[in-house]
Amino acid sequence: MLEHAKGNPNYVLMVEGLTVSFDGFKAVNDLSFYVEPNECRVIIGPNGAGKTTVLDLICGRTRATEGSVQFKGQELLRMREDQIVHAGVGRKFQTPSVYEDLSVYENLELSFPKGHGVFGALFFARDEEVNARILEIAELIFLDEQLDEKAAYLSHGQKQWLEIGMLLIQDPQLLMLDEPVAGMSVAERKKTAELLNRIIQDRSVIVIEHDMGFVEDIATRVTVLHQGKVLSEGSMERVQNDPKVIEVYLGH
Amino acid sequence: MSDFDKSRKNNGVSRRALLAGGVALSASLFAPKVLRAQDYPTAEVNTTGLAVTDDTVTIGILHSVTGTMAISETGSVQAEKLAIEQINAQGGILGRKIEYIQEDGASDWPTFAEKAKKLLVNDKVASVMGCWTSASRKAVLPVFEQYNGFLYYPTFYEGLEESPNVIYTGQEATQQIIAGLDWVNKEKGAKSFYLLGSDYIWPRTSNKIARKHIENFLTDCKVVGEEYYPLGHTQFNSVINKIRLKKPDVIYAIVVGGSNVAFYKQLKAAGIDMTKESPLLLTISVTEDEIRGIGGENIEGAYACMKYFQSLDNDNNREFVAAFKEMWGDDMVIGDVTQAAYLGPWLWKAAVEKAGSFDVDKVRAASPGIELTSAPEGYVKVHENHHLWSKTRVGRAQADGQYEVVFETADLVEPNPFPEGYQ
Amino acid sequence: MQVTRKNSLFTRYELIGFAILAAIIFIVFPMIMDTFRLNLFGKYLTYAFVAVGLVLCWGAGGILSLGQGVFFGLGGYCMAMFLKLEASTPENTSIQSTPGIPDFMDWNQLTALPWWWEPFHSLTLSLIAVIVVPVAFAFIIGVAMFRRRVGGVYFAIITQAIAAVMTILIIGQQGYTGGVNGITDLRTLLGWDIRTDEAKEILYFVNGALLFVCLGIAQYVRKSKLGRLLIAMRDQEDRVRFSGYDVANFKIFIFCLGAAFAAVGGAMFTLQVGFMSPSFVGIVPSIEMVIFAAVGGRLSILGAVYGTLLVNWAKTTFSESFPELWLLGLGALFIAVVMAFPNGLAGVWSEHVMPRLRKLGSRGDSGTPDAAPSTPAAE
Amino acid sequence: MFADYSWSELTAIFAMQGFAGLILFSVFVLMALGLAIIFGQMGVINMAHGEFMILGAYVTYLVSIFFAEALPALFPAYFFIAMILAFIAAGALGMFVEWAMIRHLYKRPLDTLLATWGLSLILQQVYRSVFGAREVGVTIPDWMMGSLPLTDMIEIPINGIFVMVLAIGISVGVYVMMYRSRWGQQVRAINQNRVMAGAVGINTEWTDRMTYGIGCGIAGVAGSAFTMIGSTGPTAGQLYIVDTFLVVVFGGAASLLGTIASAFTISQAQSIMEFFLSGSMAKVLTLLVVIGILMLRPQGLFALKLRK
Repeated sequence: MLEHAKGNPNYVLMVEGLTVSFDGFKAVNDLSFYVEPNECRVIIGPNGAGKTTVLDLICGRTRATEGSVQFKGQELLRMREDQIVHAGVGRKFQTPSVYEDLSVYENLELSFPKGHGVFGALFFARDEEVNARILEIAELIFLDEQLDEKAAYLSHGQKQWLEIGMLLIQDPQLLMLDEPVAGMSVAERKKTAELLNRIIQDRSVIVIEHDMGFVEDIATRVTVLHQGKVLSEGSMERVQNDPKVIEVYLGH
Repeated sequence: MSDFDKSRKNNGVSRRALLAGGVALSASLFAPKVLRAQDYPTAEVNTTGLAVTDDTVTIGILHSVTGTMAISETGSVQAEKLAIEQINAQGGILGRKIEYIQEDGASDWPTFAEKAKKLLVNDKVASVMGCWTSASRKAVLPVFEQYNGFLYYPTFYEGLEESPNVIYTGQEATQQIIAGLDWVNKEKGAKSFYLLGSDYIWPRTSNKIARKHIENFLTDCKVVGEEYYPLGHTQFNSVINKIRLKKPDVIYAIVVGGSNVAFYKQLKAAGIDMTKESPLLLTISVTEDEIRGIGGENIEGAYACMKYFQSLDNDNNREFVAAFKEMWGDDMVIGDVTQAAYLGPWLWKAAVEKAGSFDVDKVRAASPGIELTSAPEGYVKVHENHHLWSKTRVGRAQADGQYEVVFETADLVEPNPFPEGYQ
Repeated sequence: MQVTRKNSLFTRYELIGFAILAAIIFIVFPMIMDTFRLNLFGKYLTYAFVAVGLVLCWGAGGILSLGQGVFFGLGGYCMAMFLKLEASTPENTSIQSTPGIPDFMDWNQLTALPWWWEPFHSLTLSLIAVIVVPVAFAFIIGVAMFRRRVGGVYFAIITQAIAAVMTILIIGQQGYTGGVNGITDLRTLLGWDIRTDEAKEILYFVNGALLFVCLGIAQYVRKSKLGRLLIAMRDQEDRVRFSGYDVANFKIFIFCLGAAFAAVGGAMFTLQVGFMSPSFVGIVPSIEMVIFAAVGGRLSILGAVYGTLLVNWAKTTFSESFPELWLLGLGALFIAVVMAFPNGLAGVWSEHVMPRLRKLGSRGDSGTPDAAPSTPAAE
Repeated sequence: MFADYSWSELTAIFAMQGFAGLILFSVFVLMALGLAIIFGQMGVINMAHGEFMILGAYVTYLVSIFFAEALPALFPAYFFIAMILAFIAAGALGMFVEWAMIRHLYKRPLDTLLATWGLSLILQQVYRSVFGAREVGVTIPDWMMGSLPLTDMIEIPINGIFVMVLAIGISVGVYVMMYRSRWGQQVRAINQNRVMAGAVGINTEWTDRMTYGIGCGIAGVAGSAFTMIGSTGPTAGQLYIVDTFLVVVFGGAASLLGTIASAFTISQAQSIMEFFLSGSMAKVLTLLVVIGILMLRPQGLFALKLRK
């Protein structure tokens, strides 16, 4: 049913037979999908379809019951969260998770991929390289004017950007974003779409989103989840015209 | 310890001599000759800068008023204050009224050390009445030795100590233990013993002495079990089962504090009726004070072995009990330690007057041989090892919370803090 | 826009704060106090080590340990074992059945020194043990708990239970530990009599100096990236984890550091007070140490020192005159600090006193670059 | 280890030890139930739990004195009235404390720990000022202090049976309340989502106060029952606190069944070990095993696996 051959080494991410059950309830059930380099994959589906759980499984936040998640040939299911990050997978949460007591600059600094061990962190120095990279990212996420502000004082949309920036500074090969434009104004959404399109240039992205206009702006391919399973997959156009999808999701 | 005679030889006081002295002196109880301060100029009686003026002398009282030990130590504080008041009413010591500074050890050993140091260094007290637990005494001991203070310590304790700076007015372990074991063996025919205690040094050392005595000095007697529970333990059903299984003649119990209450209540509830004396319960840790928490009905029939019971029938004691109740209230009960604490100020007074000086070195030198005929427990005498010669008594607990004295040693028992053959 | 952001160890205000505290400890106290009081304050300052460690673990890292007394005690016991062996020469202990071993062992029928006491004949090994033993213990607890993501309330309760077990164990094994009495009657350190007044004064200054070393380390840690990570972890643990950090390692580290501070405090306690006993290991002292940190301000390392001094001074003073009021007062203090002043003295200072001082200051001298960063308390 | 005993003695040992374990189990259940409700359902750590128990004990003491003086004829039955009054007194104090203190701290569980510790110090001093530093002796009606001899080896203490029946009764009562009543539904709803619960019309404030009050009230009943087996003094409450917390945490905080299972496991382990080891070592080993298991399984014995 899937047009992709298994084991194709060109895939960045191969999810196969992924299953997780919570006390018997299978939130994700025998799920398989594949992500190509430089692809922006959008996952949509009604509430409770298991979208966020899929991301949790990939990044190690929830442990899978069965299945396999291969990222560039590495099996992620056997790795710790921080190892998965170091392998090149970044994850943004549904509600913006930034360190509110720290400044924007410090938020980005903590995400800089150096000094991640205890003693590395203890003797970490802010050198020119770090500084330059932070400024670069800050500009990318439209926050170069707010560097010294405490993250707590940012607007909701700005926090979302900041969190994306905190991922970008690590330069991940696979970026997973859970509802990146939730709570944003129209103008902010436009800017975010622009940002994402720029990001996709050199990496793959998985996005969970409800806003169809936004999905259309960014998606390379769309996967529709329903009750923990793939309902449909393909281009936006194809998915939109799939009667099954219309029935469970778009029709509502 | 160079200036301190460590010899512990029996100085052989015969019973008859003691009785004679006791009768003669008790007639003059509370009415000795009054000494006048001007006969003892301050410069002469106080050459080491103690808190002595022309008409006062200051001593320290150091007990726990707060914390877990406050329960036990309150009686000691009351007894010491009573003794001080009585001494002052008689004209004080060397014509000087006793004033006291009371400090709270707060049931915390370093606090005891801190306060002891304050009393000696800042307040320059001439002597200290204080401490209750061994741990607090061990904590203050180096302080007293370093600053040459003089402590009167009231509690029955494990022995293994004789400091030149302490007078131990309670019994050390052998005094308290051996007579009681001999008595149950001879009078009650007890052959097997189950030793039980709270888990710290006094019960462990006491049981060690008890075990040695049972195994080496009593014929055909044996220890069938020995067991310790953490301080504050409240569940004794397991050990009660073990006791039931081993069927000892005697349960030898040295449980302390809140555990006491739990132990006796559970013992009674488990159907071990102590009034039937099968097994018989012998304790060295339950005074009249403790019975108030346990409830007389729960411990009725148990035997306790110590040197003093409130019910002792003699003139000294009747006066003491009356005075204590007058000062602190009719509902007061007086236990062994309370009485021993009461002796402290009197022993010190006697030693100071014998020495004619408040200087600690002179008081120390004068202390051995000091006799007190006015003691509620009867005649006592200070041994060279700084402990007291005293009688040991066995009492049987009554439902009203008092002990009925059923036995007392014929002679004073010699204190022996380092008992050979028992270590 | 600033291009580089200096990450200096001290802001100007922090430097002034450190200087004031140093002046109080090294100049004011020795000037106004006699040896007895000074020794007493030296004892209080040993608790400040624990409080500073708690600020790092609890205030910065969100890890509330109710078992810091265990580490304080272990450090103290290691020191006490050395001193006790030194005091137990065959000559001093000739009265015992086995001369040359500590007195409490003799009372418990031990006839030879247990093998694990042997290293404590050496001062070097003992000093190493003072740090290593508690830290190793903290490490084991930390690995077991943080690797399994035990945190918050559960961690607090389990550490509390560990404190309880430790107390029962020390008291129960009295032949090896001195039991409830502890290890007492310590006299000399390499022949130097620690009971004399000069020795007490010297120890006070050594203690103060060590406290400042610990404060310095604490300040460095807080200002390092690790310090910011701790705050980040406290607020958004998942975000830190998914930024590629092994969160458990950082918690283990800070917990071990807190344990090391406590252990140094314990060792200095033994030296200054002259004995060590299980009454510092249990639950009650461990919780009291938390309140020292809370009163000072759980986020401020300097506040922790002031809090410790204040509470202990109050305890000594009030318990002398109003023993009954004292417990009520201490209880009320716990509640007040939690409900009304969650940031303690340091919070009161930075929220109420500092702004006013700044207002006064800014009339004359407006806009110094350092004025913007907050005091340590506010971070 | 078994060689010293005959077969019939061994049977008796296991019967008696099993029963001792059951008594200990009931004691643990009584101690822990109140805490399990407060901690498990509200996330509040009540360090003053022991002091609420002692309040119940003091109430029992006062009632016993009143009956002994005023109504000696009814003395054998006073205990039941004492338990009801203990529940009311501890419950009322609990509700007051919730109103004055706890409700401001729901978002800071660690702070409730410190604040309630402060409360426990205050209560201890109040007890000391009112009742004196010494333990008070609570006179228990004679019929409750006896025992029923089964065989010549085995005797069953009546107060043990009483504690057991009480533990079962209260457990059933709590179960019915939490899982079969509308009120229990509300409590659990609040536990899961406070804001939503408020939005659908549950009076969260009042429910919290009642929950806290009932938890404390059960502690009071436990304290009242413990006058039969333990001491009643200002600081006696602290003896229970570590055991109580461990039972609750070991069981898995949110689960009532877990609390009971954990009380059973810990009490049986301790009681068996006490028989073969010395009391102190048995205690240390029990605590260590519990801590060890908690390190391996921090969520406790019974915990729901939830989607985060």
